[in-house]
Amino acid sequence: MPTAKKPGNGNGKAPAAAQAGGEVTFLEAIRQGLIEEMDRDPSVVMIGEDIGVYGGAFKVSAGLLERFGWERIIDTPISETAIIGAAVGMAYQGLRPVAEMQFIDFISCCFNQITNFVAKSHYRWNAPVPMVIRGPSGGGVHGGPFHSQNPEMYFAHTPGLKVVYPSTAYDAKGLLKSAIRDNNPVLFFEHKFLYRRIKETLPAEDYTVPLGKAATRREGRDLTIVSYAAMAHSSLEAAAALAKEGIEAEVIDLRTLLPLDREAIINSVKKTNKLLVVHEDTRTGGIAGEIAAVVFEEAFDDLDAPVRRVTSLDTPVPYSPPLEERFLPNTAKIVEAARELAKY
Amino acid sequence: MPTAKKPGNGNGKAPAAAQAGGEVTFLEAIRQGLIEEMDRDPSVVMIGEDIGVYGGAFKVSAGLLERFGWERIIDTPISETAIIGAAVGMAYQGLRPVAEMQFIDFISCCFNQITNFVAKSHYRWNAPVPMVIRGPSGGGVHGGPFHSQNPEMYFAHTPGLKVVYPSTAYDAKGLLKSAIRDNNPVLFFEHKFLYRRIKETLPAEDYTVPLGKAATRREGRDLTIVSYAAMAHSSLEAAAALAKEGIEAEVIDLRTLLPLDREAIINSVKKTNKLLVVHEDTRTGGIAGEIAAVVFEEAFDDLDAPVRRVTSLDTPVPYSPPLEERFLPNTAKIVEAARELAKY
Amino acid sequence: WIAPMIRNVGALLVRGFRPRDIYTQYMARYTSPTQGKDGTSHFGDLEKRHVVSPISMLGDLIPVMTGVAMAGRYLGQNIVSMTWIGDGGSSTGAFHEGMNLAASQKAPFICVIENNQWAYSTPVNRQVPLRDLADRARAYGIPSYIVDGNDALAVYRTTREAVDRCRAGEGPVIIEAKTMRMRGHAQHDPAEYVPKEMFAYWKERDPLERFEKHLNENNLWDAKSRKAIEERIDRELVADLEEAENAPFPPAELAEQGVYCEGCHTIAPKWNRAIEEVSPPRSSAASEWKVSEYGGFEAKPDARYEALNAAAETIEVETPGALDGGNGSARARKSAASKSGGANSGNGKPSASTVKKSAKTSKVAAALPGRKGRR
Amino acid sequence: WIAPMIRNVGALLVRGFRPRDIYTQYMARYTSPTQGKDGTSHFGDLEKRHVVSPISMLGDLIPVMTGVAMAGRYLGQNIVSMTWIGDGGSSTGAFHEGMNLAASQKAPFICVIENNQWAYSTPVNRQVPLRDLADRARAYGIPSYIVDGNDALAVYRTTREAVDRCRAGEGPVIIEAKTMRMRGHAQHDPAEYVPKEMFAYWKERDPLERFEKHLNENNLWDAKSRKAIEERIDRELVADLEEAENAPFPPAELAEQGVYCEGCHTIAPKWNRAIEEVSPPRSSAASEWKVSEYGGFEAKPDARYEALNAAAETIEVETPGALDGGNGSARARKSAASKSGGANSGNGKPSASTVKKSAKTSKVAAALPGRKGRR
Ligand SMILES: Cc1ncc(C[n+]2csc(CCOP(=O)(O)OP(=O)(O)O)c2C)c(N)n1
Ligand SMILES: Cc1ncc(C[n+]2csc(CCOP(=O)(O)OP(=O)(O)O)c2C)c(N)n1
Ligand SMILES: [Mg+2]
Ligand SMILES: [Mg+2]
Repeated sequence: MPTAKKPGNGNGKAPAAAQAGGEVTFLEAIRQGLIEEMDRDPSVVMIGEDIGVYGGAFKVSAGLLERFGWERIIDTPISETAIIGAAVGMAYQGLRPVAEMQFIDFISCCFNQITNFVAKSHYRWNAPVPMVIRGPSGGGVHGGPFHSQNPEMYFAHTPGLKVVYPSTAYDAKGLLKSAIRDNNPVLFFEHKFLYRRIKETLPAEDYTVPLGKAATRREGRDLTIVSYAAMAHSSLEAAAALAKEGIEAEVIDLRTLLPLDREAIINSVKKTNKLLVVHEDTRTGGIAGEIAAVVFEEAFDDLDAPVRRVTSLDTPVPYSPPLEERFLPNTAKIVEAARELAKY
Repeated sequence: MPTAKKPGNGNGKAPAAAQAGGEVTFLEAIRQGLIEEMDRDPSVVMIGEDIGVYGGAFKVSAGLLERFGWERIIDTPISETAIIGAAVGMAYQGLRPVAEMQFIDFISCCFNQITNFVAKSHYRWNAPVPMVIRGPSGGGVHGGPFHSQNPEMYFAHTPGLKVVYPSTAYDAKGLLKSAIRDNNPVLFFEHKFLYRRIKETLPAEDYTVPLGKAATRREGRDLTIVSYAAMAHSSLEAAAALAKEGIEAEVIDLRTLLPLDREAIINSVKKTNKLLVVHEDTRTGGIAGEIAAVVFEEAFDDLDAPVRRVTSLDTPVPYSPPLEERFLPNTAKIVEAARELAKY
Repeated sequence: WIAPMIRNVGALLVRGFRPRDIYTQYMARYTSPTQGKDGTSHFGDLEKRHVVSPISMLGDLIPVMTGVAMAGRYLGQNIVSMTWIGDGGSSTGAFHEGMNLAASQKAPFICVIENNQWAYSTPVNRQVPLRDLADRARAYGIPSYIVDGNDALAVYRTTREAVDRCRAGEGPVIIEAKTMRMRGHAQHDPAEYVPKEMFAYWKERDPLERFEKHLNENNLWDAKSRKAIEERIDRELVADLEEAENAPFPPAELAEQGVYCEGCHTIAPKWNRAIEEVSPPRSSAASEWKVSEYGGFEAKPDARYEALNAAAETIEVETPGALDGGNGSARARKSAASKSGGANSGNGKPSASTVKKSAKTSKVAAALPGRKGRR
Repeated sequence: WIAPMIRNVGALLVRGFRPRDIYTQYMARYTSPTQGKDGTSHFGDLEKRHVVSPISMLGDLIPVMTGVAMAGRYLGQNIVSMTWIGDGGSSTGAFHEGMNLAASQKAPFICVIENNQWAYSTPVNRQVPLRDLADRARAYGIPSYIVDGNDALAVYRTTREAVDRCRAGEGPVIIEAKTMRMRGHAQHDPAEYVPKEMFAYWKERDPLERFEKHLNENNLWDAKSRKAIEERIDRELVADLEEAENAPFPPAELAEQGVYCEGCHTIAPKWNRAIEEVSPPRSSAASEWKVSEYGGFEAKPDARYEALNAAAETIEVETPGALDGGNGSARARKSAASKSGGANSGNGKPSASTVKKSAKTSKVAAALPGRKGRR
């Protein structure tokens, strides 16, 4: 019975075992997080398509099969509903499954399991579902309408879930660990534009980043820019450009969308009195609206200007580069909106 | 081969053929709309579970099988994804299918087909999808977590769809006709609490109500209450109560959530300078947020008070009456919020 | 581990829930298993009774119980998981994905298709052009049984056999139990769409009457013990109903609680296996595919597969305890030489049972098992 | 009507799309069929070519093309619809729901399972324990074919036969075409997970070489005409590629346009049937169920069903034009007495084809058709 050697590291890039810490990409930080949690806790298992021998479409789980074996790295048929369903069953048994969507766009295929079975389980009948659903999200890589989506609001609008969307390698690893250790179902979105584009030096020791807490990435007094994921980077770039014009923007990275860190937003708005929300998700029904409502509720009297938003267009994600560029927010669009807001 | 007589009108309530107009319930108005459109246009067909011989779980299609035959009233297996998929195929053939979800909660099972296949079709490759997806929605009838949902925001956040949620029998019929005649996919939510609880006298002649236009249900100068579906009724009740206290609330019924009638909202806010949004959908990520963002964008300077919202709790819909009552907005909660807002 | 659907309230009682649990659930009381948060049979007990709550969306439990089974194997528990689905529910995508995953995982999982001829108002022949819904199993290369769902003992034995197969590591099984929904879909539904003759046909096959007949004929009870049982049940029902009716509704504030688990649960899997075994070096980690044949068109089917496919013959086997004798308490589907299927049923060893006196012949056989699994 | 998936670019060419359409799509140009809004093979043409665009989510086209077929029947068009799915894609819920609906509707719909042994990095034997994915059909009571997917003529004939069945109103058909994905999942994938021997095995069965051999041996072309064809193709490819490379990208504003159809389309079905026929009194409206049997456990299978289930025997039939002769261009699955399946293939009438000279024996048969549909 002939067999084919496993490439393990497919394209020859990912090592078979993780080195904790060190200078790593966003992707490698996630991989480290998975390895460390699986090392720490045998109740952590992974389930998804092509995650074992192949190491995942983006090689996030490269080398994990060698390290953790068939029983813990579970390759499935192309069945997102079954992936989530089986993960629920494993979670009911006390395991902590991490389910991968090959691209987050396919999460639509298990929307029912997630929003009805998973999200409502604890509330309805007191059965916790400790699981993580993760996958590559977001645009900017010319992936077209079905490989670029940002489905976070579908889940941020679903009580019972937690929704995480990190922007740094440090956070990605620390939040993933918190997500795995959390007793609730956590959706963990990984912006694929960041996978190999950013690098950071991580601590060698175990650390976590708490769910539900935003991070202030830059202090400022003139206005607040709230963002997350890839747009946190564009917002920081915009803030740097604005600083040259004498506008000091405070940049807040939400990191977790549900539960939302209202306090961080409100505190900053109380300081700067102006708020710009930036998200890559489409405009209507995006998180900027929710934040606008929260600001009305808690900081209306502190506002010197209306809350503004820079978002993607209300369309599917177009494929062709000039179209996708028009579709997505970017640094220039943020600068322009912030400039106007500062002037208001 | 023995056969069973079709009850036709199941519980003996629905007549086999429609009388246009007359005094009818909300449910009967929808049924009339279906019959009239199917009479008018042979490209209109219905597809769903138990809609033929049984006439639908709520008897919305009672008698339609007798009138339109097997080929136009298509009973399917329990397969929501197949229902929507087949409807897309029929729409590609130039038909105008009306797909029924037995309860709207099951729309989660075809979320992928709707948000990815249906919604993006025209934008992606210029292929229109003239279809209607309709079903009984909403709570207040002690249906529990899976027979009470309001999933409208999942779809109002999906570019390419239209989302309609009527509150009167007149609108239900007129909007349904517009939806069927529209060249785009329309989600048509029918609040089941209203099905048999409200009655109106409808015109005998053919009429439509345009998509995308809100209705001012009551004029007022002190504040605006924006709502839709069952909550439009609670809002009107609240306005009547408030009037007794000398507070004149203007009540706007959105009718269509996507595209949103920004103009109607903004014009009213410019007049009353205060806005309360009421929805039965859960709070975080509900349409109140979107409206808050719109008001920031277009009427910030007109506001004398923060935009407020009265919504359901951020939980699944609980089953037990006292829990559901706490969960849902109601007239008293609206009155209280409006009173505070008026004082602001 | 079981996950009863709404029609399988009996299974809840077997697992130790009391009538009061069912009453209070339906009546939305604070003392119900879900404290009024959910209704109907939507409750369970992960800790002790190993009962998973269903949700309304049909089919969803199938991948979930597959996951329970996979985790059980992983934890070394040697459990079998089981759920039910209606004839109508077998058309859902979740059914397909769940069964397919179970098959590819060889999970110790049993899916009972309760074919009661109707899905709400839709007869089986309008749902799919199959006579036997057990044929759904053929899409997954797994064995299936067809059993007379109105023959309590046959159902028991068939299920017992399926459980044994699962425990032996042979992978998932579908059991089609043929029965009839004798009333409407629910209370509101007079079921006028069902031909009267069909009710009459099935009335003659009333499972209660048949089981009573069996008990009578085999002197397993007498008028006195019967009366004692019925009285005990009546007493319990009356008492529990009264208790439920007097039970309080939940306080409104409860609506706001419990969306998240915030430290209210300590989550710990029940290991029945050395933890070191689950990862390499003690667990297999050969990170390569075994591809034993290349899927070629003209490739010779291996002998085993040939044998299994050869012919759809029926063999008669001794299964003690079936109700109606040779008239067919469990119709054979396919039996050729399945190591455990045909053979096991063929050896006629009576499995442990409280009903020992009848030893009649019935047709019981397992269908076409899948090819050797990957493990 | 067809809906090619990403591997079926050839079908686009057959339907009249040009290489330039494919190039410009991949290169995201304004002149592409979707003006750069979508990429890859995600395009189509409802009006003239009757090609439906796929989306990335596997399986979704199956219910969609079922709907196309149902509408075609309703409109009196006498069309057949067809789409493809991979071995991996047959595990999706959408596949199941779509096939099941097609079966229950007896829709004139063909689903080709292109079994290329791999779904990305996952071999078939890890997706489902089936040797033949055609067995998926058994869950729906519909016929299936297995065909050597590397034998162009066999594929043609089998599909032709399936189309004829559909046209004759016999309901949907699954065709499993066995083949091999000879490279990685896409350009980025070196496919190191595929055993080398497996590539070698399939290299020997190269469909192009086999078809060329056939053309050579039957003198259907010669060196000169071959060269002419190849040169014409090369010229077209070069010209189209150049055209595509020089084509402009779309203007940015286009991104904002086209979410809704706002009067840009006039929607009118193509009726090929009197409109009065579709509603009563001229169409059937018997609002009652026909329940011909009651689903009882011991009910006698009807004769037709018996015959169909009887035995899985293989019959040899004359099918002109198959490539490899008796070595098996289409392996029989099940052939007993299907009115149109076995019989049709059995009558050996060569169907219209440009390849007339070879008349070899191959095994072609249709599998177990479903029971009589409801119409
Ligand atoms: C996904 C989904 N779609 C629709 C329904 C609505 N529904 C509830 S029960 C039912 C019929 C179920 O029939 P079957 O599966 O045969 O079970 P039975 O009621 O006969 O036991 C339907 C359509 C549902 N619960 N879930
Ligand atoms: C619903 C869904 N899940 C996951 C994917 C990601 N994906 C794209 S192609 C592919 C493998 C497909 O295998 P198969 O169906 O056998 O087709 P092949 O590529 O072999 O032609 C996967 C998993 C997808 N496109 N759709
Ligand atoms: Mg049933
Ligand atoms: Mg494949």
